[in-house]
Amino acid sequence: MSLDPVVLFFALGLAAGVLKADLRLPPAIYEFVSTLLLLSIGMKGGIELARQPAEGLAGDLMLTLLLGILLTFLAFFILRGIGRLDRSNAAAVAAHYGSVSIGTFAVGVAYLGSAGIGYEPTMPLLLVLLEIPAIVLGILLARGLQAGSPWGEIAREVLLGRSVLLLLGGLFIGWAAGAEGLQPMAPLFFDLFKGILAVFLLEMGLIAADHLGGFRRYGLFMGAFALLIPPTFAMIGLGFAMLMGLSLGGAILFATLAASASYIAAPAAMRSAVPEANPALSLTAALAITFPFNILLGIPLYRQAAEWLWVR
Amino acid sequence: MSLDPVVLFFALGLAAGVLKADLRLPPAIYEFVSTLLLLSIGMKGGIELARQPAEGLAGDLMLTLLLGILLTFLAFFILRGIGRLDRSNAAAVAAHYGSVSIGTFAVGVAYLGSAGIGYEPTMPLLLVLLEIPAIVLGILLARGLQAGSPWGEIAREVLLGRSVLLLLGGLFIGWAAGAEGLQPMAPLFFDLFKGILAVFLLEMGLIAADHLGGFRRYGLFMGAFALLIPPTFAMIGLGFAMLMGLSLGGAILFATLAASASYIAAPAAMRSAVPEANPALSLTAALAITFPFNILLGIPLYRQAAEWLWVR
Amino acid sequence: MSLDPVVLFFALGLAAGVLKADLRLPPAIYEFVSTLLLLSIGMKGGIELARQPAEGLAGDLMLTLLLGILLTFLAFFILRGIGRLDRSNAAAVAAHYGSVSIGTFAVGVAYLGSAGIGYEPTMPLLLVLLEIPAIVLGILLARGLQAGSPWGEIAREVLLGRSVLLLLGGLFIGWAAGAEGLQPMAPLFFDLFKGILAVFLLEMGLIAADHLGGFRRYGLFMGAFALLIPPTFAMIGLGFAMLMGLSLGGAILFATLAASASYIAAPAAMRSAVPEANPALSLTAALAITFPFNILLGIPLYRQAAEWLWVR
Amino acid sequence: MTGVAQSHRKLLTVITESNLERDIVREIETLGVGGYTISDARGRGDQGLRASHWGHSSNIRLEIVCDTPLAERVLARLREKYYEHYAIVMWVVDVEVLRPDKFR
Amino acid sequence: MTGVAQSHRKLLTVITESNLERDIVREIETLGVGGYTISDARGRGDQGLRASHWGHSSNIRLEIVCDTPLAERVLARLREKYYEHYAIVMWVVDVEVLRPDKFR
Amino acid sequence: MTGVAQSHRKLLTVITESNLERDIVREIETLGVGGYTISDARGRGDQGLRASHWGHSSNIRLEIVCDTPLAERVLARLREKYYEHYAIVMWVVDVEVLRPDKFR
Ligand SMILES: Nc1ncnc2c1ncn2[C@@H]1O[C@H](COP(=O)(O)O)[C@@H](O)[C@H]1O
Ligand SMILES: Nc1ncnc2c1ncn2[C@@H]1O[C@H](COP(=O)(O)O)[C@@H](O)[C@H]1O
Ligand SMILES: Nc1ncnc2c1ncn2[C@@H]1O[C@H](COP(=O)(O)O)[C@@H](O)[C@H]1O
Ligand code: NA
Ligand code: NA
Ligand code: NA
Repeated sequence: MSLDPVVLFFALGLAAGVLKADLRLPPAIYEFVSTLLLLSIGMKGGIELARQPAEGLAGDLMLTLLLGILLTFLAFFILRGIGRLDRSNAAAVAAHYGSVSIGTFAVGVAYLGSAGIGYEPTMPLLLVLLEIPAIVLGILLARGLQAGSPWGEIAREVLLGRSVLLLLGGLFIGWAAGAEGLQPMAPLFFDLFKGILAVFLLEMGLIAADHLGGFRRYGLFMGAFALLIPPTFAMIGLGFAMLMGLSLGGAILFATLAASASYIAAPAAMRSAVPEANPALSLTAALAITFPFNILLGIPLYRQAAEWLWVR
Repeated sequence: MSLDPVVLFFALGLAAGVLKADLRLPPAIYEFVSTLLLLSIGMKGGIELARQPAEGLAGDLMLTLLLGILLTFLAFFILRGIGRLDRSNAAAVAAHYGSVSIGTFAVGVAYLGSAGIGYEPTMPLLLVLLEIPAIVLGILLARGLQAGSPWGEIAREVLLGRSVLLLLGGLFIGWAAGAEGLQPMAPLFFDLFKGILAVFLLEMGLIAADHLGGFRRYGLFMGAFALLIPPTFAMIGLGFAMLMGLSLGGAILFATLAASASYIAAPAAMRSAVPEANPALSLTAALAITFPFNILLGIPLYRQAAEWLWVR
Repeated sequence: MSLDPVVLFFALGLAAGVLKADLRLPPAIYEFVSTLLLLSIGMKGGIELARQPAEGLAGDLMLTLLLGILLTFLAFFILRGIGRLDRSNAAAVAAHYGSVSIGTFAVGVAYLGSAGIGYEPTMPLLLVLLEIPAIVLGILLARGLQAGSPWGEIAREVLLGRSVLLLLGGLFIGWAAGAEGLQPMAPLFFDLFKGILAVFLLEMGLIAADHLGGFRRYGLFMGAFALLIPPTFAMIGLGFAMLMGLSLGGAILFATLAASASYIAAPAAMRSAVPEANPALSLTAALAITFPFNILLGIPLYRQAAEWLWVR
Repeated sequence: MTGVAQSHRKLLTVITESNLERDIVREIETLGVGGYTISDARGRGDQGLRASHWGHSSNIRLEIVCDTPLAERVLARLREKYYEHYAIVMWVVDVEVLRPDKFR
Repeated sequence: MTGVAQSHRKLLTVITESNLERDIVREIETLGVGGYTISDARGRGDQGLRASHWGHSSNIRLEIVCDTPLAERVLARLREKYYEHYAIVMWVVDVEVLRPDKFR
Repeated sequence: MTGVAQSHRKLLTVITESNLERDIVREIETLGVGGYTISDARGRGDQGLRASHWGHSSNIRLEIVCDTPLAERVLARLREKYYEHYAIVMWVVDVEVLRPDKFR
């Protein structure tokens, strides 16, 4: 259960942030770096997809959607029942945890790469699909099926969001051009992947540190929630992975997705559709606890669990 | 006549732009990426130049200048005669089409690279030379030889423009340091070239999409002009390439240059020297039609034509 | 005594700056590029450190501190005694010259790399240590041990400054992960090093050109100071390198550090702690004269001197 | 206030969350605003520090020069729609303009 | 307007195309403007949306604090030179300043 | 000035060196300022051109809306602490605000 060295960059960013040191990269660099990561992940998937067409994809997609709905409901009822959060806040937080974090997924991809474990090329597709139902459900849980909800606008924001489009675009390009066609672009998109991920994680460490302070305010329950939900959801994810017949690597990534909490798509959607929810609450949990937990401890843990189940 | 996969990134950007999705990279990244491309192109030329000194360069330079003048006049008279544009607008659009697009040239370079076709190391020099006369002539056609023209300022802007300087600077560095001296810098400037070009084209797709709307406004004539001028000018370019005795690859690139329309140097110069011309008119034509046409269809087409003429 | 081709980029930037041409990269890119350089330098040191633990480090650190103090005093007395600068300005300039320039160090690293000369892995550590005493001493020389000095704030700024933290962070990551662990990140942090340095130097050339004008204002003495101090300090640095028993490469880098003048950490600290000093005075000297001198002539010169002393 | 320029208008300045930009622009255009200027900003207010370099918590600074009735409509609409749940602050200044036709 | 500061001046704000920056700065310096502040902006006006992230169509926001006669000269000059063909908007506000000597 | 909004306040604008941001924010918060807005700027003044794209010589533009006594305290404090050695300029405008409670 060893750490991947790339998380040392997260640790450096976190330490710098806690010391209030100014290592922050300009937002332009953050966007550049995350664009490259998203395209890379998509393209990798697309190349594999062209090589070995996905079988039984329809079933996997259905199960992924189902998982998204299940996790969001689960989170909502825990937050309402045990955490006593008001309806809007419970719905907003649930949307974050039912959805996924692409940064966490990228660390998972790097981790499998180092460990030499393969995974299904459809994972980026499942990622996109797991991102969406939680957000829609979060809004429904907060507002009900009112007439006033700007569903059109919300659908636009989610489906045409930067990350969805870059992932799907990369997937398509990888599929259309194939490994050979993308060979000349490999130095930027594949060889640099892990270095770029390191820069991204340095920045994430700084951002996570910004939100650490929020914890004193939101108390014990939210801390426990942000810490215990990931392994719980990961186990549910492993269960679904079994149903879907995923490979070991696919199962680890799928569990990682289930365990992760969105900090880009969900916050944006909740801010505009559920404005009465406190955005700092969800972000603190997702960024300052769940994200570090997943990349530092979670992923190796989910791997052990998957190996125990798969290699029996 | 197959497409280079790098244009898929342009297509992705275009699609995202049409869907009004926000894939836009920050301007800082656009500048970084275009700086790297310009330096790369220049350096590549310089390295080759050091290896095999150019012969008969003076004649090539003269012919290139002549071509620039010819194309600008041709465009101007078509725009005035057939398109019935007023003098200022005709002159401004003519300056764009007589000049060149570096992004188009970069795609041409990548295309030849994939196809394994070599070309003259002096091409970046010819590019620079073809950029200039059209702009000067455009201003003259609009304003005549008036006393009030800020020629000094305009000369500064064109000759010391970012792209001219980076190309010539790269050319000089490549020539002075040679392939061996630049070896340690190859990973950034040469290995990443095509990946960087992909990012650049993604952005260009988004920018092109922004200008698509302009077309309903400017009507059929401008659409036809932007679509028919490139192959026409490419054929004239091939003729000149023959006169200059260029190789097959050199001829394809030279035709590509002739076919391309400026969307950086010319717009800036026209805005300050011919302010009464509508900048959206030229930009829409150059960016939303001519650029996509050239990189998607034009370059493979010009290659076929050149092969037919050269390999007879 | 040959130049490294990477300095051609500095020359290009300088030329463009003098011609008032706009090659400037956005600040975001400057920060990205310098972040990568700092992490690279630190990581390289850390990897070596893990391989061959430093011996007699304590002694080296003490001597480095001592050198920092000595150089600052020397500069101060020359500026007061010969240059007749007032106390505050003499102290501020002395702080710049007693401290170090990371850009200069990076060029030294690239130079040794091309020349195939190794150096001690502890150099980034010595760099950090040489950056600090000059700044503290500069403030003391300007203000004495007054009660009002914001020492806490100054210590924060220096010790938690971007460059110190990135260097030490990189050092730690390199040490903790080792060459093998960092292998997948090598394409970004090591292979691109020299290309990234080229982009950095292009920018530095533009910045240096901005400050060239300052010289007419500050006169002959400052010009001579900025030109003569580097080789003088380099020789003192070589003396210390001998006492420390550094290798040839280590000695060249150490001399380069001694010869270099800070243009990031020192200016920021002096601006807030010695506001009555003219910031343009120090910056002009450090950026427009000392930096170019060191990378164009100094480093090859220090190498010759070191070879003469070491390979006797 | 004696005029260097000919006509009087109101300059309404709005500081709010950047993620509202698209929404607010649509809103004011619906109300009839034909011209506005936006720049990026950071700051602190009742909703705490909004200075992250990150989209989540940065601000925009929106300026609208218009006549008094339109300024009042915009103020009322933004107050009604955003005051309760979003970080937003607005102020109004008297300005003189050269070409009144450019500002409704 | 009772003064927290001692002297009255005009604050002239100009929103225009970024590509005019060099030119306009030269122009106002010729007129005697010794101090000004510029920031980047985007917006919409009669010339349409100027919000591209691209140099071609972004705006600058120029501020000049000066006395009334200079403000009038600057207004007149900019109007004459740029109003016809460029995207440009200007407005003027009364301000109080601390050290009148810093503002002509 | 007849009000589109209900209450009158002062808008204090400060242009100064970006490297002072941290320090100045601490200073005004100590004086009781609860809200402020900052954006990046460049410019020219008595200390010369401050337009480098580089941290050393760029400006910030700080805006504070508050009541007159607080504005006076901030003006006095900044003048005392920064006027002698730093590039800094300040001006004050009368503004109307909607919710006076948001601005002390
Ligand atoms: N008194 C003030 N003066 C200037 N700007 C303010 C003031 N109060 C708030 N702001 C700005 O308005 C934003 C939202 O304010 P609030 O809704 O109070 O959090 C803050 O982030 C500041 O940028
Ligand atoms: N009424 C207005 N209020 C604020 N800014 C405006 C207004 N009208 C125009 N602008 C700004 O001035 C620029 C040029 O305006 P125009 O010349 O009308 O296109 C626009 O892009 C806006 O940024
Ligand atoms: N008259 C003025 N109008 C607008 N901004 C000014 C003026 N004078 C100075 N500034 C700004 O304030 C900064 C500092 O001014 P100074 O201390 O005079 O160098 C300059 O860099 C400008 O951005
Ligand atoms: Na999840
Ligand atoms: Na052309
Ligand atoms: Na030194």
